[in-house]
Amino acid sequence: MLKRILLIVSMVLLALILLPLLEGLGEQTHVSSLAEYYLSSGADDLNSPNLVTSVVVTYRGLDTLGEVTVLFAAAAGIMLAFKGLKMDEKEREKTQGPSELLASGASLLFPILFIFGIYIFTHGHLSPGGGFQGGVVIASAALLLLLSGVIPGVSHLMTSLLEALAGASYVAIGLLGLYLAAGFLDPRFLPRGEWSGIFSAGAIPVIYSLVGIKVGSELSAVLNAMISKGGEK
Amino acid sequence: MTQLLYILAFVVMAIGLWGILSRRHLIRMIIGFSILDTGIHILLVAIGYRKGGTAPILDEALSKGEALMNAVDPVPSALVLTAIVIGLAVTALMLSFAVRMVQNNPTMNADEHKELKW
Amino acid sequence: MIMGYIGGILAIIGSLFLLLAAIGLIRMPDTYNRMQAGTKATTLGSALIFAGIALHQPGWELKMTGLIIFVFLTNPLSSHALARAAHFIGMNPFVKGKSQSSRDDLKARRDEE
Amino acid sequence: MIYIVAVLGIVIAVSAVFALYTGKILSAIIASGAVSLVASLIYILAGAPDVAMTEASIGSALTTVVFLIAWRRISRIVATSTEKEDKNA
Repeated sequence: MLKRILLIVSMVLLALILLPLLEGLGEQTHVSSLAEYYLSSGADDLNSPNLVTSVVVTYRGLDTLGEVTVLFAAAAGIMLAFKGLKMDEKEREKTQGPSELLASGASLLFPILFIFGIYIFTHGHLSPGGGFQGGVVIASAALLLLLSGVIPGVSHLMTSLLEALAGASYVAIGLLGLYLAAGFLDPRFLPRGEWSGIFSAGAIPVIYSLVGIKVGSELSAVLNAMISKGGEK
Repeated sequence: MTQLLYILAFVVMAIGLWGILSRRHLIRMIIGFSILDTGIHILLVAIGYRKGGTAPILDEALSKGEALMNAVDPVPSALVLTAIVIGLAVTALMLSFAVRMVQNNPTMNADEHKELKW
Repeated sequence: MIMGYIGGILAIIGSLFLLLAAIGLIRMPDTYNRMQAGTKATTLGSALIFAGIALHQPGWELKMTGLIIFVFLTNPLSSHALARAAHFIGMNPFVKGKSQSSRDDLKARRDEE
Repeated sequence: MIYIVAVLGIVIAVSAVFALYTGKILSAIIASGAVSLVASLIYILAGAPDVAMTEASIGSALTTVVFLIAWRRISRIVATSTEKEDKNA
């Protein structure tokens, strides 16, 4: 009974917080002055057609660094929680072997998916997409191989090495921007190139590719930790 | 459109919070978290929306000059983009804790996991 | 212009196939029949829709060909995995008037495992 | 367009409630994936294709897979422990 009352009280509190936002709300026709700057001069500043990418990588790049750190912390927590969690013999018996059709289909699909992931994060400054999406596509490719039983597990050394290298180079490029250009994570120390070419927008494609590699290897390691039978020595 | 998105976001957030607080099954509570997450993402996208807005990606359909008048706010989009990825990691973290809890005490009911309570 | 109309007609035919697949998913009696409806009709339906888009939008032919190849690769694979999983957890095919029927080719292997 | 968003919103709300109240956990997990998938359609209509892409690939695909993997492990742990209890009793 007490629980139910507390439940209703918290729902009412949520409504009280949210209702003032609705009050006197019409259709918005203007964006905030900050967004106005990004929309009007972001394209000339960075020569990148996708303004969301400019915001993620450059203007709010420090936030992205923080988010990548949070992702790393969460991945570390998951690995820690699954470490030493071994399946019983009983559990392992129930695991079904994959079929040959699925295994060969998955090994056929893996390179296509991998290349598609790389395409997504190298074209992040030109079209919708970027490091996070591309990294997830690569992680799903690894997941496909894991689930279809083509490989027993993703190498922990490889994922941790890739992830650490990508993270360190991300910070190094940020410091390079501080040294050669206007500020931390400023991508303008590389030539800005021509409009909507793949080698344009300064270091934005490089930074987003590093984010993609980092996210992809991290999520692959997480999925590996969740799926693997726990038989590691 | 903006009002509709706001109302939708509130409804989804309320459903998610209700799920977290009223359900006692561990997986259902985590599903409630992910629904609450989706509601917050819709709210942030709604804050960035403007009337008749298009995506802030410059191409033949949207020239540099028109962007100021027509494109939606790119900042909330960028925030939600990263928030979704963090949401996945946090959901996976919660699920891994759920697996550990069930291993210590094999029941799915959150009320029966007593040793974690004060 | 005329190509645009042909593309539109193709897309409409494709969406009809998708509708038929959706009706089949509700109408069919057991998992295997549903999978039949949900795989064959959606593969053809989405391929037709992509072909229609490729005719309607000049310059998208390459992307749409890639998508069609991708659908042709993944759709049968996923339905194969689903059917196999359904078989391994012991779903019996539906036969009118009988509860259990039909020869089970995978039975020996299932018992082995 | 506003009607499309309204219909999609109703679908989201219904599948969210379904995910919380349906009997089977498997159905609940799939319904929570449907919430994310429909939300990604709303993001496209609200002019945020980047977000829509992320939500479709992460929110609906990978989160559902993570839920399913965790649920498989949890149900196996519960099943083996109840078997042991039966043997002991």
